[in-house]
Amino acid sequence: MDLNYTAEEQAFAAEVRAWVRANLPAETRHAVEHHKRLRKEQYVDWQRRLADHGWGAPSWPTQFGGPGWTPVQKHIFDEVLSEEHAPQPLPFGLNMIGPVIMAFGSKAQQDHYLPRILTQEDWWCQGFSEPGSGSDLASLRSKAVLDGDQWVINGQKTWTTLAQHANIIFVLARTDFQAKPQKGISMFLVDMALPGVTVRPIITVDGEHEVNEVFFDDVRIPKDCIVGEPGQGWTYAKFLLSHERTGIARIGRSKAELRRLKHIAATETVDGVPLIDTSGFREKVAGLEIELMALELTNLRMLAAEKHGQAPGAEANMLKIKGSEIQQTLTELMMEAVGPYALPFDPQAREQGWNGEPIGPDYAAPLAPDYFNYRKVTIYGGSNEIQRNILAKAHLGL
Amino acid sequence: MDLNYTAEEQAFAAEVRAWVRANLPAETRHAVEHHKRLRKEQYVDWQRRLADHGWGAPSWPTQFGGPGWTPVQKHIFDEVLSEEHAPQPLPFGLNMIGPVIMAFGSKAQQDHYLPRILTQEDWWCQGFSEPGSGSDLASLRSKAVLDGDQWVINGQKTWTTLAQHANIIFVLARTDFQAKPQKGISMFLVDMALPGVTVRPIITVDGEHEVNEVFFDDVRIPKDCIVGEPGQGWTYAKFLLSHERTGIARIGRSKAELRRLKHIAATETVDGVPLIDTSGFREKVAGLEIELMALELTNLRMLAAEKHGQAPGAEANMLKIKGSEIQQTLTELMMEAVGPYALPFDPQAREQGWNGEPIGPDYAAPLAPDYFNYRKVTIYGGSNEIQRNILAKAHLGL
Amino acid sequence: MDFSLSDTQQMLRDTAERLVRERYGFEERKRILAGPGGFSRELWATYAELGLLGIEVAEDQGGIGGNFQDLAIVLEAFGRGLVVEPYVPTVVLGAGLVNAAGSDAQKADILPRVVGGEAYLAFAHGEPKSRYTLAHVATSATADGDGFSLTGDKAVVLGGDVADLFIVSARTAGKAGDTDGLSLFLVPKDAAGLTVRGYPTVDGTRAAEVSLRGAKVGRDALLGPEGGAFPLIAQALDRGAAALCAEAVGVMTALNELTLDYLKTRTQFGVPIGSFQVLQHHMADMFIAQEQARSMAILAASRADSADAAARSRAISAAKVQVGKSARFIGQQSVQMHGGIGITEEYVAGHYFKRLTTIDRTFGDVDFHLTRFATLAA
Amino acid sequence: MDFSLSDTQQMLRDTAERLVRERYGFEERKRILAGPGGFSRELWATYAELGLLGIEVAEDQGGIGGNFQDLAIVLEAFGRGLVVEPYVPTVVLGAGLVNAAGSDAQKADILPRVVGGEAYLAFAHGEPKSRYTLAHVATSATADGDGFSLTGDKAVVLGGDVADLFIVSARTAGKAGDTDGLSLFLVPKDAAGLTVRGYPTVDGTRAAEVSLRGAKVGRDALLGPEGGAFPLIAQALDRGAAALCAEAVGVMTALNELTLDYLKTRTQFGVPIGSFQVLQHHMADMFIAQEQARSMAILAASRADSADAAARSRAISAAKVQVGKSARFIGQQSVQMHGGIGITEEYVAGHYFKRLTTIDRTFGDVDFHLTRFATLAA
Repeated sequence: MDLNYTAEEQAFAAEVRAWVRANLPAETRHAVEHHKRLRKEQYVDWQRRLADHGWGAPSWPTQFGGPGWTPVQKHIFDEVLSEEHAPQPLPFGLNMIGPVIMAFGSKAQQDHYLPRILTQEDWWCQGFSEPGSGSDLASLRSKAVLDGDQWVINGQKTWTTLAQHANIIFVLARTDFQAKPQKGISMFLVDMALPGVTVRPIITVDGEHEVNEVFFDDVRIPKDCIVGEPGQGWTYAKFLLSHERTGIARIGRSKAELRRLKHIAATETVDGVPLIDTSGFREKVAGLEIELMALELTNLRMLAAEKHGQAPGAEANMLKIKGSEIQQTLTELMMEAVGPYALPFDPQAREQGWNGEPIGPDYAAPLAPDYFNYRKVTIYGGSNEIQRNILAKAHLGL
Repeated sequence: MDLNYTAEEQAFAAEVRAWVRANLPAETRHAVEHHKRLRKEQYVDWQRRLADHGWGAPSWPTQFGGPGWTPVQKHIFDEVLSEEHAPQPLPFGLNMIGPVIMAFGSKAQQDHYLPRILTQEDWWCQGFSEPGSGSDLASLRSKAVLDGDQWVINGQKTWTTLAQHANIIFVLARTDFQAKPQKGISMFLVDMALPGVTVRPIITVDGEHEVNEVFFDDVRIPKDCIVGEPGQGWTYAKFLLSHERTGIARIGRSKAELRRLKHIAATETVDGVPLIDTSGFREKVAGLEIELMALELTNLRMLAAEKHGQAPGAEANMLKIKGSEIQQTLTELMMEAVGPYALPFDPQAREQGWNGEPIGPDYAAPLAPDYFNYRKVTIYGGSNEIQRNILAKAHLGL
Repeated sequence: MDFSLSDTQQMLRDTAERLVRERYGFEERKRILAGPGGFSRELWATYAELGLLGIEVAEDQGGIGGNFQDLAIVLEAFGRGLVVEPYVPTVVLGAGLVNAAGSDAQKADILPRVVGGEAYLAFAHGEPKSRYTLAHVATSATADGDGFSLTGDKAVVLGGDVADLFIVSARTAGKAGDTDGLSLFLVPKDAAGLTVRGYPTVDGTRAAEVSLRGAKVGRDALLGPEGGAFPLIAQALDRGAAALCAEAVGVMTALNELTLDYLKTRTQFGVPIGSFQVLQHHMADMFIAQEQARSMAILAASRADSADAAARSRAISAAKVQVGKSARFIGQQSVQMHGGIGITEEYVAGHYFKRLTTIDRTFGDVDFHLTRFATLAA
Repeated sequence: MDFSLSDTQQMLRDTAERLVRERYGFEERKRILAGPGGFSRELWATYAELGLLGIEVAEDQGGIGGNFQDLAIVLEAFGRGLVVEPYVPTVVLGAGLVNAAGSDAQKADILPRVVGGEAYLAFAHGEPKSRYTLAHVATSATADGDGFSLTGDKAVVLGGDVADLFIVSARTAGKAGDTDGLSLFLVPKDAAGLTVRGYPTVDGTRAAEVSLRGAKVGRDALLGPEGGAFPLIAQALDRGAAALCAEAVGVMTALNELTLDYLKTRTQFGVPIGSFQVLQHHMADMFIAQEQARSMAILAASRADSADAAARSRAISAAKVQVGKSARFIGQQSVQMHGGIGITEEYVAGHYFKRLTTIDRTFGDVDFHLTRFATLAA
């Protein structure tokens, strides 16, 4: 047992860090570090640079363009990129539909889509949730009917993250209305430029446009835009969601945010004393740091087990639960740290290149909005209540 | 709206305080204050003094010997007695079987038993729980069969508090085996001196003998020792449990214990600084004090509503939940306050009159055992999970 | 001991609740927020007509001569409606300070205008480095001719963007942190050397950064004793905190009702989500949190004008702690139980949540009041 | 990065787990506790035979030359069995200190006796007023002829009632609180002026108050450098904390298994209580708490003998905080889910709960370690 990185692992970390420092555009780094809005082309540019270097898809098999890293290397890569304020990778192509296409897609789909995911030539979004079915996906009502050589899709999706940037969406729709709820669902790959696809923004309480509704009105797609077999969409969706959880703990990012929190709390003062040196706040930060240390080690233990061929089980639910709670506590403490200056609402200040006079400290503007926004992380990807249900039932046998 | 006591209420408090100071035996007061074991005769003696003064049953109607106080007076009485370290009233006669006998008992039962409750001539205990039925009382298996002029009782009860002191027990037993589980239950009043009644101590994790098992082997009681109608025991039990909740928040006692906690924390030191002046501990005590303030006011609001004829509803469940949590936190902080001296186990030190050399500070010995023992308060009288079920279902309509 | 409402209180409650019900629907509120200044001058006039702007003002100055508990009744109703008009800055803080410290002339000048809805006030006290500390005032007031010259920066002044008249705390002696040497000044918005930068806050209400650069005021601008304003400041902020406690109880009650309704009507897996035991228990705890906060808000209101300043501050700090904890718990749990819809701008739950969060950050957060409570002797 | 067990560790785990399974049933443990001294000298001899008393001791002194992680493996298994023998006082603290600071003669004298099961050690360090503070030592060691005379009181000395040899911390210079001026002394139990008052602790293990009144020892009793023992003391207590973290993980795992089994078999209202969603979620959180604690206990063990004292203390404080929180949560929830049976002496759940509570109170509680963690730079 040895909890230190090996010399090889340390060398790998150094290599990644050096490369990121040389290749991450300064403007993008600054925007991520200071919680500014990223522009679409900054996401795409960064993903292309990674892909060109062979690092576009850390968790993919080498045959599809993955780098063939060990789980610990993947962890180091995530950690270093977060430390260096690289944009968080978008999961929709890389970690969601990509693995599904690899496992269940046709050879033609694999050849066409996978390289375009690597280079972000396609921007994917996810068409699962519907207004009536959040945690209960099996109750979805969108439908697809085969009409000659085409599927005709009708329905409405919601909470579609960054659909405003996407050109393609993977959609669950019901194709068999007689079968049991889970059995009659299929998965489709839909070009969003097609007639009948409409995207409507949903503005969240932080004032941001991050999620959308997507409407399908008689959208006609070629017959071969179905994934795998008709009626197997539920199986593919479960496969996809189990992959989505990988990395959902966002440990690297939380470590970077913890450093930011400490920096803010060292700058803010109470009666002239740095906030971080006042015992109440100091101990709250310390408590959070310990939880994060524990979660990182738990994650490393899971990765080690994976290396020995053990599939992730309860650990994935656990990482989602604790990881999301830690992310929320971070946003809460950041907001607390700035005291009354959490209150001014200054959405302009989140634009890159904005050079107006900030209201209060220059780091204050995003903090309360982030706190509001981050309530989502215990809701999406299977709410934490669902995660606990699964943990209790599947792992503990209750 | 006026949150101060009226002049009359203040005068009443002064009267109660003066009387208690004059009449509570010093030895008893000392024992209660210092968490010593009370002897049976000390309980009885104190109850007789109260009864002789007309204060034996604060919540009883005047016709049965109650003092006719307002709800606020009852609160003040409880508060002052706790402040003055009087023994906590035993609920089994006064607040449990007493009200049931008043409401459902025969005239003969009322004439015989109620005066004997007032003076503690009878020491009652409760025969509800069974090894297989804790929260689920309807599943109880004790049975009573009518044999001529006598009921013959067989079965086993558990968690019977202070049964070692009791001479009489009220018992739920099944009398109809065809009826639905709740319908076939009856309530009996059983002389514990009868052949076939056996009491076996249960020692709890604090090393104390407080609860017991009670066995009934062909115990024969006169036919008229049933309460009310056969088959109505379930109704009477629910009535009884709703009365038990009154005062279960133990606010007066918790306020007295909070003072004790502050005293201990002012005596203990960390690097020479009183523990109560160290910020971590000080804020924990403050947080608890605020919760207790809030609960006291909530209780007073409930009492005021009662005075205006509104029956206690959700408030009773709420008082039980918060009141028990506060009691537990108090024991937890007391144990924390003494640091390593929480660990020595010195049961002798809890005996009155013991004058050995204490291990560590003289207040330390009961603290960890009390912490262990007080885990019971979120379990008994309907566990806090059951209380939340009731609150959600009965009050919130879920 | 009496928790019943007086006739006046019953009337105020009915009035304010009806107003909120009839004039403050979610869509109506959205229109108000989108309008000029982000609040409704028309509704403000209605408040004036209904007597809501002069509850504590003496009858001879046009008010109804009530007390803080009467005010708290209105604030709870306003909380239910997420009312955005600058009631706390103008009525609770501004008029409250004039009432407490003003000369007869000052009262006669200002209070009738507040009662009539013609003047908006704001208390410019907090500063960029003061956080929640009361005496951390660096703004200076130096003697200048027969008056004073004020220089300094005031941070997150609630209602500051619309205020006609500021009550500015400044130092006539001593240094930041001293309780002695503080004075209050009445400064009109058009005073030379005073600059106001208004902005919305995260909950949709408004505030401002106020900068004073040699702003000149006469000696008659002094509100209360020179150098002895600390007790007035402390009381004003205690009253502000007590007011927000009452408002927060209204918000929590409305949010709990909304959430309970959602649990009963939203179905997943073929059943109402309120049939899941975990959500039932959370809802039970939210109800408890609400009632504990209500108890403490009642205490805070009853102590807001207590003569014993230490007892007042201790009770109000206790209340602000309880309200802050309850607000956070209820806000977070409600959003969680609603799922995605809970954090969208188009649904009211998120707005309750934001208002509760704002209240928790205003006039001292939980940590500040917990420490203050602990250090004030019982 | 490697979490796999070495062959030695695998063997130690198998050995210790089998021992616990076969020799430490609940009834067997009860008999051991009721016996003389409250532990089993027979089992101690077995530990010696199995090599468990010499894990860290060099092979030429009869040990197996292992490391702290090997020790942690055994402690986790001992936690599962609620083993009551004085393993931590003798092996982790006592032998650990001799190993770290002893002269060749001291090692050769003491370690083989420990390895062979012939000597029990105890570390007499804490004092009535020291709480958890490491340097708060008032016991004095004054030069006396060619040796020292020790006077002072030592509090809650784990394993003190049975110890043959005490390692006593005392001050050769300075005053309580100074890190300089501390020395360690080997004092046999029959030294004149040394009095031992043994007693059981709340979890069934044993401790003692140790009083020194001019207890005389020779210069050769000095363990480590005169006046420079603070780093040794700090390391010993860190090792003690790390050992308890490993043990606690064993206790928590066993208690969670017991509770899970109870949820599956206990029926109420005609169904297993484990079908209630609230209990399912609590159990899920208990499992998470256990795994988070396990991760940190592994970290603590891997850092226990780190050369970087600050990094070691920081990691071990972090672990003790996490273990303390997890232990409290799991202990309290397990008892709650068991209901009344959970707090009876005749059922094992309450004994796990008491052991977890004891561990949380030993070598620094959550508050102590949280503050220490926060003040040690990363």
